[in-house]
Amino acid sequence: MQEAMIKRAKELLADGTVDRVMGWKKGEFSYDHTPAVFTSAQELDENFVCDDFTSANLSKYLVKETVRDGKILAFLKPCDTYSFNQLVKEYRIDREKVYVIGIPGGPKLDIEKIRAKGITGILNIRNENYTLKIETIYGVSEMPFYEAIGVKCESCKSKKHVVYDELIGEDGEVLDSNRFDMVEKLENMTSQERYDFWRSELSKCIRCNACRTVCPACTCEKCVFENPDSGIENKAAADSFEENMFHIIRAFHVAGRCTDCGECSRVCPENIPLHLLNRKFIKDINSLYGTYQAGENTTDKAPLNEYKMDDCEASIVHERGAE
Amino acid sequence: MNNSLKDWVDITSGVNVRKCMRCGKCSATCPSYDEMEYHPHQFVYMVEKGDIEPLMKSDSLYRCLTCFACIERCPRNVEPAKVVEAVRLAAVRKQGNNHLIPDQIPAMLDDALPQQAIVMAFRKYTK
Amino acid sequence: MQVNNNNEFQPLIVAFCCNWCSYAGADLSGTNRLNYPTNVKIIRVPCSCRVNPMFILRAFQRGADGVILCGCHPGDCHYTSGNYFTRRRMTLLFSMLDFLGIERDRTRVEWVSAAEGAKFAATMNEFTEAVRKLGPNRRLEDLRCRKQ
Amino acid sequence: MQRIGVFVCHCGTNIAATVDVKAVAEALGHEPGVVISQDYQYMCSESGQYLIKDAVKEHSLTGIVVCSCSPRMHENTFRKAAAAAGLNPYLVEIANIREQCSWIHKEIATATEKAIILGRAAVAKVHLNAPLTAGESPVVKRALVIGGGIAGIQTALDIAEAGFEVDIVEKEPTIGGKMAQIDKTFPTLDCAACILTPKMVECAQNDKITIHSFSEIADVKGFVGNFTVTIKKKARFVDETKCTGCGLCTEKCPMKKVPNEFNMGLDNRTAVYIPFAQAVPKVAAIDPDYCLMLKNGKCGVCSKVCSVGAIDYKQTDKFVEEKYGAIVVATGFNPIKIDKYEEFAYNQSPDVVTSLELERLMNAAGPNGGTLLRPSDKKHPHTIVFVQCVGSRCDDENGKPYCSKICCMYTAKHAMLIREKYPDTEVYVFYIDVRTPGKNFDEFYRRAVEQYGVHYIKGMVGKVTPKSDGKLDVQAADLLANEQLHIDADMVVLAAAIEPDKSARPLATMLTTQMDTNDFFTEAHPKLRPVESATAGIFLSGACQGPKDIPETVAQASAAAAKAIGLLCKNSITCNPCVASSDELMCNGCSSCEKVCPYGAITYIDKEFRMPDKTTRIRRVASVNPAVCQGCGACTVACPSGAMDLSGFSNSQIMAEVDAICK
Amino acid sequence: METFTYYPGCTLRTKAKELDRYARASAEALGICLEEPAEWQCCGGAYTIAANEPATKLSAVRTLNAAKELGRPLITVCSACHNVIKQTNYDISRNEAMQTKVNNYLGLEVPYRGETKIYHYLEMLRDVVGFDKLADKVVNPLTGKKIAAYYGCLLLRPSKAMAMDNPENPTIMEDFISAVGGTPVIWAQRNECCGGYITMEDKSQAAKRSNAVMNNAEDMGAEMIITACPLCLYNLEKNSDSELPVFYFTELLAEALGVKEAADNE
Repeated sequence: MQEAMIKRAKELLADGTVDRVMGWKKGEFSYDHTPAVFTSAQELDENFVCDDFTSANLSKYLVKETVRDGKILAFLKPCDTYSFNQLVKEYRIDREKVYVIGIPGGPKLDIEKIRAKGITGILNIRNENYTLKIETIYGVSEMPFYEAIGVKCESCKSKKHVVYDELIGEDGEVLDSNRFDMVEKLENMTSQERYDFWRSELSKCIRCNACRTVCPACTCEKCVFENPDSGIENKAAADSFEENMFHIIRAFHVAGRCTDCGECSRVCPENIPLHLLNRKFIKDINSLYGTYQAGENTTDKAPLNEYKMDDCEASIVHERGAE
Repeated sequence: MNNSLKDWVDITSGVNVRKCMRCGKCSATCPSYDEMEYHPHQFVYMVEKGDIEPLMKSDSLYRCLTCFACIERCPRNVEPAKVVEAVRLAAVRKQGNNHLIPDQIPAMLDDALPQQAIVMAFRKYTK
Repeated sequence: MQVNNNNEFQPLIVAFCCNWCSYAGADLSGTNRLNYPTNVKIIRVPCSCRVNPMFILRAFQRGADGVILCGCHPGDCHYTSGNYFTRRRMTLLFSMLDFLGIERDRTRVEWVSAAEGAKFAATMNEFTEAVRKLGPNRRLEDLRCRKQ
Repeated sequence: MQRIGVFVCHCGTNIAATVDVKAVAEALGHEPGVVISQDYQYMCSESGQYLIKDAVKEHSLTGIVVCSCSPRMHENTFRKAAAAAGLNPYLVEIANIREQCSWIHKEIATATEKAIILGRAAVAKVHLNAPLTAGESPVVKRALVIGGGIAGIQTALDIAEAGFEVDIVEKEPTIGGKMAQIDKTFPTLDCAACILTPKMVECAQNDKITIHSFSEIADVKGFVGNFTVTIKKKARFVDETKCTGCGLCTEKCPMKKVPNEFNMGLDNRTAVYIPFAQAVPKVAAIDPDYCLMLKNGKCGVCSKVCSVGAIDYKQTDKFVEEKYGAIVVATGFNPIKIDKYEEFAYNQSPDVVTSLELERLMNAAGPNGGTLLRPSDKKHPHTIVFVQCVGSRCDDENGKPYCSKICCMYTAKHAMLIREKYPDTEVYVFYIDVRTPGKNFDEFYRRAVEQYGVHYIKGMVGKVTPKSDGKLDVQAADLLANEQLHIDADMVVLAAAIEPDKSARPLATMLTTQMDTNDFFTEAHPKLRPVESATAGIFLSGACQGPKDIPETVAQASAAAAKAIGLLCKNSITCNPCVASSDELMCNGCSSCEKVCPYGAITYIDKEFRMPDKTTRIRRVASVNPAVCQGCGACTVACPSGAMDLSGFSNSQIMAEVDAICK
Repeated sequence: METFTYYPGCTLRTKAKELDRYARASAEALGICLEEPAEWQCCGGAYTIAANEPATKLSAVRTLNAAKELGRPLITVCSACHNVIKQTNYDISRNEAMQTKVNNYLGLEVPYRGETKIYHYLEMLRDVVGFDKLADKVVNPLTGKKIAAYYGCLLLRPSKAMAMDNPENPTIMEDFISAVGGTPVIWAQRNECCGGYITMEDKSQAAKRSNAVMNNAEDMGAEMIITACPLCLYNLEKNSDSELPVFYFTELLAEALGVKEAADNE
């Protein structure tokens, strides 16, 4: 796969279709690849990587890239194409300036899952027939591939590319995922239990802003939390602000726009399941206003930007299941 | 007014009789009108009022041809034939209230009578 | 939050009212001398759709015990469609607050027309009572803002 | 540094009896920025206002808080007072301590406490008030009327009367609309043509009025006071400027078998035609679907006989662009197609007709020269059955959910006219309800029953069976007699529901106006602004807004004209300054705000920005047209970045109020 | 050659053998393969409207599911069978509660959710064969015959479920008549009930209805009537005073296609 991608990227650079390539570059270790822009065949050969650890969603980076002149090649996994479409729909990405190659999706691995097994000092990780051979400074450990896949891949919603100029590998289908199971579980708790759950999760927040930085829906020119006129300016961690404001407002701001790519939870250093907030909105929107998948296309009106005369009243929240 | 019976008829028929605007098109269109003591629009109105017992006792129940003309032509989607059928079901399901008993059948037959008539009659007139 | 002489809990209720229907409805309950508790403090907005979820969270953070949003009845919006957006936004926001374990009865949307002075007063009486029963808002309050 | 004055009103005892006004003034005097805090018996009185004006000058106030009655009562009074003293009127805030405090509370202590909190919130808000200036936008002194029926004609005449230029765009070759097809009008039974045709002629002769007949709206841009409209002038293959309307071409045209739409297809016209004798403009048009020359290139008779050389087979659609300050929509209605109601045998017998067809059959200018004959055999009908509510008040997709409003009256009219002219003809009317609200309307209907002996039967027709002897067996219910009837009729007349013209929906999209699910235009407010659309500068006239009879239509047409004149009279429009605006530096260009704006006030522009590194970058940003924005604030919440804010009710102002109340 | 699952129903095997025989013979001549399932049950005869009772729907669902398992559309000729089966399918595909109940009763491995497409034989002629193609295959056109198509109540109503033709102004049988060379008579009573259900109980009411229908056809100049329903045929022949002949539409079809005699001798 990686070879095919590099080969194609070189061709497109050579024939002038694109002048840059958005992909992932090798990190210091075999599990810390980062998104990067390549401009030459040489760079591609040296550093381009696509493997079980290239889970980062590249769509957001195209917001900045398409401001520049020229055309860029981007390799997008199925889940990334939804983010891409959503950004095109919001005029954040100039579609004309991107050549999209759809590549097969995950499941991708999460290094934290491996570390959670008590495996430390990791040097290299190989996937041999879905068994991970993990070389560490203490020797070689093993674990099953599927126990190390990232949270976002555990409940993959789609293997289908909703936008592309060409595909490497085959296109898949929209999947019947179990992504709302945890939301439902929480819904079935008592109010106090839910409060305790979220208090214990959100109180871990250190306001590193990684969730916001990585989120493809958070591309604002200036974030409301950094705007003194917004009335909620707040740049650093401060007491209960995170629990009460930051994450709720962030979730509300991306409601109806979040494609459920799961990057927020992937990057959270405290492992807060932030994606559950987004999924709660998605689940409510689906059940109250009809199924809606952000980024599925560039035309559908966002559920919060439209209405029906016979929408349910807000009191439905109060009527729904007594405790 | 018999509320539980009204509820039963409402649920079984699946009809919202309150949608009726009293235009009488069901009765205007009904091919059995002259054979009926209570006419289609009266069925709808009396069920709306909960005045169902007189309907259950009436021979009108067995005069409806279930031809669906009233359903097709009702401008309010009220579906009177479904109301008639629900009341008829309520009536024949009472103990000993079968409108047709097997012993009666032989006398009604002739050589050409299609099977479907007998099957239908049983479906419609018995428990 | 306030505590009066007989130590009964006095919740602080913030009511956002749209200028055209609900604020006028509140005026009408005044004109008709229909009482409701002093706990209710009204903020005037042009339309219920002007109310940003941030305002509601801010009120809770600063110590409000209940927030109610009043607008024109669906179909009667002065701006034709504002309250329809309000309805979706608030449904989702309230559902989220519920999901986070905030008591459902602290939030409410009510449609009150300019003619419904009695409804406005009744709604405020009811809502204040409901919030009083819940006791002080502790779950969304910012500790730094708590009054001594 | 802010210098705020607080003025607490006693309102006689209205406030002072329950609220300790002195304590309120005292407490608010200690709020930050407050330099003077006073109480007075009646702030709204002249002396009260002087108090404020004097204080503004004496203390160089930068903001005013008046603790008094509802702002809905006296906000304007105090704003004017401030303005008179040289302070921007939008630097005034009201704390409502009467309706929302003294009048509803009994205990002085708690009421006073609440009044102080409300005052404090107002002070907190006024700190952030910015001086606002109502913007102005110029008005093009010309109106467009879309639709040339009686609604459009009346509106255009009224606007022209007031001295403004007005254009009528009509999609048919002549103006006149449905009323031109009608014989007599209820409830006076006067001749429709006698009322309408002089108005049509007046339109043609009035030099303020331009008629674009056989034309459609292709595009609308702009906003109140300044619309740019593209009009498509469809090819009529006759030069309008040359044609004299002599009609020779129509006499000589060999293609004589074209269904005549003006007579509802009850007779034929020629391929080159003038819709009817009194058509305005009286100019021929060629029907390209039938013209032998246009279809096969063989014929050319009309061109040969035309002495002025007006025939032009090469004519094509033309587009003209015009500017207007106001637009009036008058697109009218049509009867629905009744294919779904074939139990009435409309397609099985020519003697089953719609009411509009009957109108032509009875019209002196109609196919039978005014003698009522049944279409099948041209014999005099002796029994006529009218069926009401065909397709109206329906709950299914076959019909319309609303009452078409005009059918009860025109059916009574038809019944009465027939009984008057042909006393030997029996007339039956099957009705569900007879709805005759209107001046002299019920009296009219009663006259049909009492004086003319029309048989009104409460019930509906279920089935019409045409028979070989030419009769129609009408099977119906008489609900009051509790019987099913069979009437041997010669004719059946169906009162088909009416619906908005098909051109209305695409037009609404172009105008960014709202429509209901039935495609009727939605008025801005049913009581307060019944002839305006929610989009500024777009007015509604006639049946495009809902079913209407002629008197109502004309009344609404004049009302719409008055509103349009009110707009055109101004050289410029003062805009509500409490409007949204977007901080371009923060705007993402995502279009969320544009999608929730009910007025189409937001557009997107590509703007060049200088970046910190001295490069320039072109970004898509929202731009609010303050002349169109009404200030609801829907966009401010839809905006994810918080770039959109509302003057007078800004995020920080509301947040300051929240904070003050929760302090 | 397209293959359909063919559901004859009880009457076609007893009192209405002609309807069945000519249908099959004509289908063969038209290159349509009708395959009867090994086992089938009575359709139920009349559609029980009760919105919340699954038991009466079971037999029809069994038939529908059998067709689904064979992976073919289902074809019916008898108006009554067609009506019951189509209404049941309409219900089952829209009413989720009913669907669950029925599937629970039947205990199917794969639940039935209304997947089977149902054709009336006439719809097959119109939508699969095509009336123009049918006309091409006619060898004995019924030229000059004025034929009245009788739809009765079951074929078109309720139109939401039947979705066959305009319930008040149908054309499918008229087009069929034109295709086999005849002249269709348009008459208003063609979609009014013949009194079928009441025929066992009250001959006089049935007679009243049948006469109304027959008289209208006669009055409008029909020389014969065609129908798709055995009960209509019985009623119109037996309970009316009219001498107007009534035929199954399949008989005319077989005759026009020149396969009638062969079918009779089978």
